[in-house]
Amino acid sequence: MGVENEEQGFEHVLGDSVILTTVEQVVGWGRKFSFFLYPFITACCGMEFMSVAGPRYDIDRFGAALPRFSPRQADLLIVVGTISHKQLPILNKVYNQMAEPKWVFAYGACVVSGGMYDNYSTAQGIDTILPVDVYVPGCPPRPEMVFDGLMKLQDIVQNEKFSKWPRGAGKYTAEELK
Amino acid sequence: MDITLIPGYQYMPELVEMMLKIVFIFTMNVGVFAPLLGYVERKQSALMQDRIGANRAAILGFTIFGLWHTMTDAIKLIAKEDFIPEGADKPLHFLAPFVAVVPALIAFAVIPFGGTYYLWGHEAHLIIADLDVGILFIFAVAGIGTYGAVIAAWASNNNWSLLGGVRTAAQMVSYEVAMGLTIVGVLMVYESLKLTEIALIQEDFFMWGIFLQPVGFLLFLACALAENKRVPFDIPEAESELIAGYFTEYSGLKFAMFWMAEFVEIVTISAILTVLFFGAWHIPFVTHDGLLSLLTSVVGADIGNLLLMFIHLAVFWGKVCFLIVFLMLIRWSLPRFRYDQIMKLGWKIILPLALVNILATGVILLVVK
Amino acid sequence: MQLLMFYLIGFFAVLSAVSMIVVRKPLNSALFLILNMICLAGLFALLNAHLIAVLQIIVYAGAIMVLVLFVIMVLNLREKDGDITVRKVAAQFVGIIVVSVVMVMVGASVDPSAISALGSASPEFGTVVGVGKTLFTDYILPFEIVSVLLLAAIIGAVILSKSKV
Amino acid sequence: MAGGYYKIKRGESLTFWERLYLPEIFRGLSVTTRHFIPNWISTIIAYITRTPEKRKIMTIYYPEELPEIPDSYRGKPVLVRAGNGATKCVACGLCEVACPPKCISIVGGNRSDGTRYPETYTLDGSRCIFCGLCEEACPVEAIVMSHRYQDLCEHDRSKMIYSKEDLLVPEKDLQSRLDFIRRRAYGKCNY
Repeated sequence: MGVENEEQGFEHVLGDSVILTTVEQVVGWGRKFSFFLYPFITACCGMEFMSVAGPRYDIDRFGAALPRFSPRQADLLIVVGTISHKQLPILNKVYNQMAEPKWVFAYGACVVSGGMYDNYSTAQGIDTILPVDVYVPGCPPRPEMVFDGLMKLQDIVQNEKFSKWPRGAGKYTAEELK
Repeated sequence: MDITLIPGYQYMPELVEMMLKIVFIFTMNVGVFAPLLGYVERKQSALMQDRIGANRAAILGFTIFGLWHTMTDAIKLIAKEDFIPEGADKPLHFLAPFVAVVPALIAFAVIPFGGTYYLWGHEAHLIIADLDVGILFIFAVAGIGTYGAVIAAWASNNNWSLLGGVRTAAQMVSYEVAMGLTIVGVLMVYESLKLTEIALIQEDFFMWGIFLQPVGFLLFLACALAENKRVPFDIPEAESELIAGYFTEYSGLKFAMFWMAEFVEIVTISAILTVLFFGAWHIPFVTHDGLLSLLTSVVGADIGNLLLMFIHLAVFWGKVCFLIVFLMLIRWSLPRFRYDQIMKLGWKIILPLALVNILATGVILLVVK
Repeated sequence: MQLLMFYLIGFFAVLSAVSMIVVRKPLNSALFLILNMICLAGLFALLNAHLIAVLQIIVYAGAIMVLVLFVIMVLNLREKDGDITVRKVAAQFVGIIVVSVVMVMVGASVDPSAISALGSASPEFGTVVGVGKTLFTDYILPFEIVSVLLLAAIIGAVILSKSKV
Repeated sequence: MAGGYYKIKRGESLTFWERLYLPEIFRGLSVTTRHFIPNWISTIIAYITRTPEKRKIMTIYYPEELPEIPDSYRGKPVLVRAGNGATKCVACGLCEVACPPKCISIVGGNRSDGTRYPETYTLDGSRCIFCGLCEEACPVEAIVMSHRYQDLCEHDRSKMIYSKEDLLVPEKDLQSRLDFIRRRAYGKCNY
């Protein structure tokens, strides 16, 4: 909420700044077609992720093909597969290591809400610790559903204001997660 | 104002020519080939894997085969946060990408990309600096280029980076020796270090390096790929072992510069291969003078020379493009070597083979003469 | 123009040489040494000795310094913050005095007339042709002896590094 | 190309030519070239002649081209809206029990004529694993797996909890799936 108020203030000062809006649009256009993925794959959805990246569905068509295994160079954290509580600090660390701007993509029911695993060991959705941009349900999701999610994310990225960034670290520190 | 009053006016044509050539090479490398190679790498890998590749970005409904994705990548990388890790050596961290890019560009100074043309009384040589050490200069500059990776590795304050840097240093030292020896056979055949002279001899189709030195070509190709640090010799940035090797801690524009350095190196390697083994700017079975007299008889001497220059430029860059596609093919086909295999290949296979190649070339040359 | 280049490159050479000694971090020191080598190569190039300039870069800046960096990186020599002790200050003081004395002595011993009497080198000096001709005609015997020495060194290195079976 | 099978002979040890390594490299290159060149040419020809079906690449251009969905596909679970506009559900709670991730919760009630109906029927779309057990458990064919897979993604997780009104779909839209269930349930030999 605070961010939104600031945004209004920002806009108020600049008035109808056409230039800023145009720059935001251009940068948003550049960003939305050039996601470098960080695939954080822990479980069975990974198989379906391969199909998404493979020749039949080809995530490269959306410009999101280059998996960068260094979080510094990645834009989109794709969390694929069940995240247990043991995994949370690792996921949080990877998220914190990513350079701004960064987005999080929850892939599959386990990541979105814990899915089938409503138990003591599984995190009930990664949005308990990270800000998630797109939730894609399914166990695992159909590749088309992933592309739907990706296009929804592209719509957000296109219209983002610069004042949204930096997003900062995750909600909890490493000590709190342990 | 009389132009002759300007001090040093007699050097003006040379100066203008030099500036034009530098600008041309710079734009070819940084402006045309580096972005285009990003696209080619993407699209070619996609086609090789039966995919279609990037094609969604569009301006006014035109996707132009996904070429916009190059632009989106550039915009994204420029707008990305420039990250400097804690405990990093900040000046060196800043310096490293430049150290990686600049030598790759400088190496082009001694590569001829066209012959000599007489344009309106001015003699134009299409080479920036025709040094008599030629090919050695390229080796020297390639050696400097190593420091980009090493400095980046050290400055990042990261264990994976450091390992990548150590591997880079080891690989570069090993393969520079082998690379120097593989090229000796070529130099013996053409009896010159000057790349322009080597290129001029190859006007005759059967004097192309690929026919005279096939073994030398293969060995040099392997060494050049290793110097370039790409698959199958990408042990310094082995993703499954070292995250991203020496540029693990780089983001945004600096990371893009490492990328650009890699692409410029590919162009440089392709250009060297073209000059040494594929007849530089010469068209097979067509001599310079023959084509020139034909063009002169049609459009006159000056325009003819100009036309010939453009034809030769097109031929040269066409050959370079072909080799680039070939190098990309290798990059997307072959699996990565293990570290010990790379060292074994360098010291135990390529080096002895290069020595045998030198010996054989020497014997044949003695017999022929 | 040449003089200007000489002063520019010379300035950087001296600067990098001094920095190499002054800088505390071992890696930075090595990098300044590389810069110094490159500047030396530039000086050689100004003297029309292209081959020597290029060899300077290939052999020293390209190969040997990579090995030096390699060792620094493998040993992971990071900067260690030492306390400034009396002993260190005294050592620096003595060092400065010794260096200045040596410099004065060297400056006094150089005879300007001897330099002008040297004459200029042939235009072939330092080029590929010049060095090749000299090496393979006048100095063929030392050249061969050095090559045999290097061969012995290589074999020795192989034997030393070979693990015992 | 696609559809071809290669039979790979695996010897106990490498042959001389395989140990020589270089011929194998060229073989590897030739394999990728055999994919690269035909794909390249066919894509360009397909673009020029405007015949996308002729390109040899099997990639689906997703938002423009949609895949064919078989009847047996399990998409978003929906409630069937019967002819009278109400749900067929009798709030028996069998789907609630059968659901592996426990994403369905029903509060039942009685209509004035004494029949049972769900007052609320909540399905947590973020937990649903599209397994279809609710459909199999349902005795009155009230909940079926539709073929809908698009627009299930959300920016906000709270929007993914579907109420009864979100889930109700007219019966005629689900006819093919209902037929499939009946075939499967009553005539196992017929399909």
